[in-house]
Amino acid sequence: MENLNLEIITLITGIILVLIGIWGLLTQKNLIKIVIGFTLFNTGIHIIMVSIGYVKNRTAPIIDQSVNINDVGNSVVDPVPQALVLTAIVIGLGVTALMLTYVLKMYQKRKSLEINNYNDLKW
Amino acid sequence: MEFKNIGYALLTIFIVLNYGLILQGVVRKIGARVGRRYGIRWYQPYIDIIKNYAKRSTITHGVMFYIAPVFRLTGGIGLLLFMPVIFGSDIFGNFSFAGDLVLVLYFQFFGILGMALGAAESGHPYSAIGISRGLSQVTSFELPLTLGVLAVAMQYQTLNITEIVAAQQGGFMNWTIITNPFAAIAMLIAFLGAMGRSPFDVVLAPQEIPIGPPTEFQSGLLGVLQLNRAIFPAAKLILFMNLLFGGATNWAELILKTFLIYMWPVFVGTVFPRFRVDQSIRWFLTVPLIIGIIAIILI
Amino acid sequence: MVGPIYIIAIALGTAFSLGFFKKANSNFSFAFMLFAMAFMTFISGQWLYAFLTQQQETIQIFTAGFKPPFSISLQMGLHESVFLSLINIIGLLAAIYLYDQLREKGVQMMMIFVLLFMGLNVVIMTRDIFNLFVFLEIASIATAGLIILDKSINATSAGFKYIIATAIISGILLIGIIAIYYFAGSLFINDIIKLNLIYVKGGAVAVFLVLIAIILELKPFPANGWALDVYEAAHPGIGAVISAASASAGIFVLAKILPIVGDPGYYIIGLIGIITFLGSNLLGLKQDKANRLLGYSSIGQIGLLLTIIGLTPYLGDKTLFIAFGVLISHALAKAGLFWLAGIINSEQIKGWAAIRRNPHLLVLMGTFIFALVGFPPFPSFFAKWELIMQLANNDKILWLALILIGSFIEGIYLFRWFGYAIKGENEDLPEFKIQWNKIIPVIVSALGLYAIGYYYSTLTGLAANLNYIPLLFIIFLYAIDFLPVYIKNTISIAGIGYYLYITFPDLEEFRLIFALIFLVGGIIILLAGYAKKGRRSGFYPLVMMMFAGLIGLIEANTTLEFFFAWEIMTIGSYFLIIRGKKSMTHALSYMLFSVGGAYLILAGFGLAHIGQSSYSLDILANVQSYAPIIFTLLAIGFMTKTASIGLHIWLPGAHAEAESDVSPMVSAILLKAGVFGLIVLMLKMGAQSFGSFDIYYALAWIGAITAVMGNMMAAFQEDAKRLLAYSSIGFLGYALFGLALMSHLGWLAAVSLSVVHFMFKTLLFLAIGGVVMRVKTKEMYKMGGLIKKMPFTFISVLMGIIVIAGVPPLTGFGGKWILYNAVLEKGWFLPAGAIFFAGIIAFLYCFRLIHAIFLGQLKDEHREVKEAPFWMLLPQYIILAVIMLFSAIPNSLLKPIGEAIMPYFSEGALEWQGNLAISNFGYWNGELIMYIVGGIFVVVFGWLWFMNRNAQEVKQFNIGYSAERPSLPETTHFAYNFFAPYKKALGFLVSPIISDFWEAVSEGIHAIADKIRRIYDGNAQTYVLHIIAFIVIFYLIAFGGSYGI
Amino acid sequence: MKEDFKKRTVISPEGKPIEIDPLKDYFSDAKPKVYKPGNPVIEKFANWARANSLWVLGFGTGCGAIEMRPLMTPRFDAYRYGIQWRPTPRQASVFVVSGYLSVKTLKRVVRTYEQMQNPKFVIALGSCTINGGMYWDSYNTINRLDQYMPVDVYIAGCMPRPESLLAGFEKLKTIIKEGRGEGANTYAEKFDWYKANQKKIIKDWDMPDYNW
Repeated sequence: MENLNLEIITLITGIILVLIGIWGLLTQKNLIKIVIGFTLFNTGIHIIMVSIGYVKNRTAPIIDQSVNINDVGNSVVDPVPQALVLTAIVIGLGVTALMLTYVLKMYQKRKSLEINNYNDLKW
Repeated sequence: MEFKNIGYALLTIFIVLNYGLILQGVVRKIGARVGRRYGIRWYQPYIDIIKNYAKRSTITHGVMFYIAPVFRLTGGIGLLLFMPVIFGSDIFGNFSFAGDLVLVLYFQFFGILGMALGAAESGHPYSAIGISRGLSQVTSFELPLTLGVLAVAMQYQTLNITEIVAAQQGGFMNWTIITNPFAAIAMLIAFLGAMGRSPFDVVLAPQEIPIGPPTEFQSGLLGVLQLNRAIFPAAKLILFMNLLFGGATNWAELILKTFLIYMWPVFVGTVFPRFRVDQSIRWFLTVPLIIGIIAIILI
Repeated sequence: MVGPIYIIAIALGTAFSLGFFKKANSNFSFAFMLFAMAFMTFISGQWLYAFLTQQQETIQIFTAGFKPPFSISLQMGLHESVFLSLINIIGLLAAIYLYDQLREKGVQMMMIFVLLFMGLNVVIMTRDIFNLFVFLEIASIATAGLIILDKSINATSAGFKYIIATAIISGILLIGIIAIYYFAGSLFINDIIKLNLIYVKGGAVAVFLVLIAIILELKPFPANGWALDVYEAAHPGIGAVISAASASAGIFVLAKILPIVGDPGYYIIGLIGIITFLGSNLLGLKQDKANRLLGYSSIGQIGLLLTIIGLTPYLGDKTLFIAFGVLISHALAKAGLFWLAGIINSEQIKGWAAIRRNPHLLVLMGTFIFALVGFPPFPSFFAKWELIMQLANNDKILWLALILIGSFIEGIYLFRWFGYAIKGENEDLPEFKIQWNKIIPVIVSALGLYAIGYYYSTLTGLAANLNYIPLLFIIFLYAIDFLPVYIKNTISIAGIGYYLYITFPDLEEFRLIFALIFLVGGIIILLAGYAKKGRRSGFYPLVMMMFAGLIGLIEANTTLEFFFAWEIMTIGSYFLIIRGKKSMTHALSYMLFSVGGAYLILAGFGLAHIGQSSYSLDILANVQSYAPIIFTLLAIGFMTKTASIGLHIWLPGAHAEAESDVSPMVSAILLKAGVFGLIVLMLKMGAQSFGSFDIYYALAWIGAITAVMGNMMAAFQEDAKRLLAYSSIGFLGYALFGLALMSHLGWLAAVSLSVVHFMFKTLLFLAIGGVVMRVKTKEMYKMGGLIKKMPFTFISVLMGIIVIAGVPPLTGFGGKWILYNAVLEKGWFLPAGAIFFAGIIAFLYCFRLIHAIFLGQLKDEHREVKEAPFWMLLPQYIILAVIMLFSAIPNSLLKPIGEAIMPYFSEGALEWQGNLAISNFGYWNGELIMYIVGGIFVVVFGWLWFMNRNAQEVKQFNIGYSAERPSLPETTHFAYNFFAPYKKALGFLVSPIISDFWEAVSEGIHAIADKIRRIYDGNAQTYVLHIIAFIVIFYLIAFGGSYGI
Repeated sequence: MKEDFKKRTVISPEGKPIEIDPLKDYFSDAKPKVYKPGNPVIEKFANWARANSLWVLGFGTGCGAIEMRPLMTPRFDAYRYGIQWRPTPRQASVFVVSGYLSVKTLKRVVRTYEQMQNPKFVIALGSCTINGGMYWDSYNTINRLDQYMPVDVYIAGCMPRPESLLAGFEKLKTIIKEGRGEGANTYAEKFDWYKANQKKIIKDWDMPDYNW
């Protein structure tokens, strides 16, 4: 278990979350649960992003007292993924909100959350 | 071409017309004798023609009806005149310098088509039925005939009838019927159809569709058709004689040969009953066609 | 110049400030938004102009004052500016189009709309891969936002599927991007490219994920069910934006990241592209809903673009030309069609028949359809041409074939749809309103297609000498379409006459002969147009388009010009054919055979071009490889127009249902285009064989069988015009046979028969057209006895059939005689026997035609029928005069033709002594025969007249009828199933095996399409599964094969 | 009158109604003409030809028709006398009415006779055509054929044997050669009388007066 450092744990957690999310997306018939599946998938991706940017034994890329101002490059983790993940979270939030709006609209029209009730368009 | 050609042509027509009428009478006489009858007088066809011209009233159904016999007779005379009748004779070479074998083959249809048009204008359904049968039958024997003609033309490397006859001179071993038997057989079978005798005479079925296409023709119009019935078969006989039997160098040879050739359809016609049109089409497109193809392949 | 950054600034600013406007001020806010869109368009257009004309250099824009990779950088180059302009123009037009919706939904929708375009703009300009992701997301969120504004449940559920699918795809993209960053340490695309990541362990997977995600955004088959649902359910205005603008941006993104992937990517992209192109078009076949159909077509076109990108290594520097051509045609045409769909407002494609209420809309729709299928003068035509040429040059035969097959399938459903629009039943279809704001975008995109098409033709260099004068004339005729028919007819005749006058001195040999057939023939047939009354809306531009094509064929010196003209001719004739009654299906099959044939020709030209730099038609004379295949392809292509057996099923219906003066045009003139093509082909390529098998011998047999079958089918027709149509098939069989003989006499026969066929077919179609016009039926047995009512027409039909039958003394015999001699020379007796057999069968239908119509019993209803109008008779009698001239003086026809053939086949020519023609085998004096026959005829007639001048004229029921008499003309007229015995004996020969064959092929393809499209079961989860499966499969393909790391 | 011969209105292809009167529109209503014999010398020659080329149209109205057939057989062989059978009135010159004539048949006989071309001859065969024979008091037959058309030769007998027929034909030949076979002209001259007689018998007269 020595090799099991934080980097790997987060990465695996992220991948597991992604897989759970996809599983949810593919198997759940309830619209809300599908949306939840998506958010899990999204969160998993965010965790993967963070884990990729992580460098062992470094601190968060926030320049304060704990960081030597002359050695920023070697003492903090890569700031870019951190920045990216923030953006990604925001976008994910937007997408999730839009999905829920859709679910709401669909429910208003047909009073059902069952996805199989929305197969009118096909072929 | 000079004016004397016209005179020669008239002479040819006169001889062939008389020959055709007598041939008709004689053949009917023979037919009667085969049936153990005394039969008509040999000159009966002359009387019939005179009688028809002597009819006093005529009716016509329209312009095409009126000129149809003209087409028919023009077709017959033209066919005759476009062929060299007597080989080596300037006088009876007629207008054969205007065209070759192909012209003769296609000119046959001039009269057929004209006649069909006129007969159809009468509005008589029996005419139309007769034409339908006639045209159907013509198409079917034309195929073996064409193959035979192609084989013969290829054999002699020419379409010029005079040259074809010339190549057959010098004894009957040079005749096409000997030198190119398959082509000759195909053509002779087609000839049966062309002569329109039994078993291929359903076109004129006398009782069922009263004599077919010419059913409405009478009096002088019928007279013109009868003239053609004398000339046209004679012309066809001369054509086949020229192509297959070495032509004729004088009138006696011509009469002998054509008479004997005529015995072929007469014999077949006396022996065999009538085919329906679809039967004759199928028949022409099987046996004679195969013989024609063999003729072509053997060339 | 305004910096490109302002596009973003303006879009953002507009979107924010729109929030301040109140709903009541919707007009003002719309104007504000429109102004913003217009300004964005202006900026991009200005850059495009600069790049095109002022050698502007590509510029980089750095944000936040840092150089990349420390900041986001944008790039503005020629390609960016093209895409930006295209997208922004579509955006502007879409905004105008969506005026009502935008006002109704208020500022929110306007904001989303502007944001969508901002997203697309940035996606194109950005050089930062994460930024790319962000703006792709913005664009897809905005799209989903636009979709949800439509209240219908279908739109909502489709939008839900859309957002689920794009969310998954963007998740994949995100993983890919972060992985790339992990390996590359930079998000700046230029930096990433330098690293060649696919050769880094694990980097390849990262790149693959990005690539596949971008491809998935482009909706590849079959992981695209979600997109189809959106196309179907969303408002057409939004569908247009997705199909045209978003897809264009997607393609650009793909092109942008392609350098990261490097060479192995081409293979994957090409593979996905061709699968998408074929699959999507195949499924489109079974589609009967207009919007969804457009969806399939959009995806198909994107597939084609992917294929083109995938084929970049082979297309070289032509890639951009090809890709832009296809893309621009696709974007403008597809947007236009979506917009039209919004106007027509009909779910089913059958409902599009309503569009006919406004013919101008029909013209617009036609423009888009033809642009999509790749007809000239649209950019897609030149692009497709270049694509095929390059593929052939690189020996990519399979790709070439697949692309042509896909295009052909696309043609099937597009033209079927167009057919419904032109000819479907539109009795009880709802009316539709045309609002100015909805029609303007459509018109602008149509005009754009023409303008860019013209611009494109100048780019090819070769096309610079394409002849646009006839096309301008067509536009002129379209502009004066409101004038009455006689003015337009006069102008058209004058136009053709003038053109003949100016081109006449340059023409020689076959070009001259065929130019005379096409142009003089055109003038003669157009004379019949004076018989029509009213405006005859839309007729003249179409006629002139066909003639423009025919002229183009004559004048063509290069393969491109030839093909261009061929396609123009096809368009014109297609419209002429579809103008007829009940001609929807026939026009469709005509078009499909034409398009199929054209593709074969295109492939043939492409293969012929291998290893040669020139595009001149002379390349056919010295092809480097595949010669017999090229010959076969081109011959089959041309034979679709001459309707040889197997390819003939389009002809009878098309010719029979056409208008009375169109039938002669399409039959007597148009078919000769095929003959001309064959002549050009045979002259250039000469003898060809597969091993020891002589192709020409096969052609001779095809010709012979065509002749027999065509004539026999003609004999069994009840419909007069159908009979003539089949007779054309048969006659072109003779021509094909004659050409295949490859000798002086064979060609003399073929060309003279072509000329004669032109004459008598014009004669007969006009005459029968006149009869049909008077008696209002085409069934021959319903006519009869018309000789007394229409004697002049009768005479021309009589002469016509004597010529067909080849009976001396008329000119038809000449052809027969020459053919006999040619056959004897060549020695192909068996097919020759079939040819002559066919000639005799011609008697059957000839007689039937004249008997059933003019002879026999006149019907009750026709007792007061009048002679055909003067203007119908005039052209007939002009032709009759020429026929009599050619019959009496045969060498007036045969000598010039013989001289044209002389340079190519000098052996075995006829020797002329006056009018006596002498061949190696026989001789024939047409003039003399005429005199002799005439003389005998006159003498015999005189004799008859002398004997029977006082004949009693009787009426039609005065017939000897077994002591009874007829009671009704219809039961007395023997005309129905006239050759019953013949049918009984030989009818089995004409059982419709060939139509059954084509029908089975068509049914089979449709059944396959129907089975496959069941994978789109409408469930969002299935679609997600498709996406995941797609990724997995292509992962395996990419890494399992030789490109694995 | 048969429905088909009544006046009717049809619609032309242009949509105009047309009045059709079949009897006027479809049948010629010209009267028969008298054709006077021409130059006596030519006429004599022509009569010889007419006499020796008798084309017979047999109308088998009654049992007498059975006696016509043996004439074609080897035993009697009428062909040798220039007698031939012709199935259409257009081309025939001798009309043989063989047997009793019901009213219905008379109509057909008249029509057939009128369709033959001048000169034409009629042979009436059997007692029934002379006086009605065994049907003399039938409500539905006529008694004397020459009331309705000129008859050249009657051949008596019930039925006459083929030999009598041949004798009748010989008689007809003599008549023709003597120039007395002008029945067609008689018919034209006394057309009104014949028509009146015919119409007296044939109540349902639904054809033009002369059937060309």
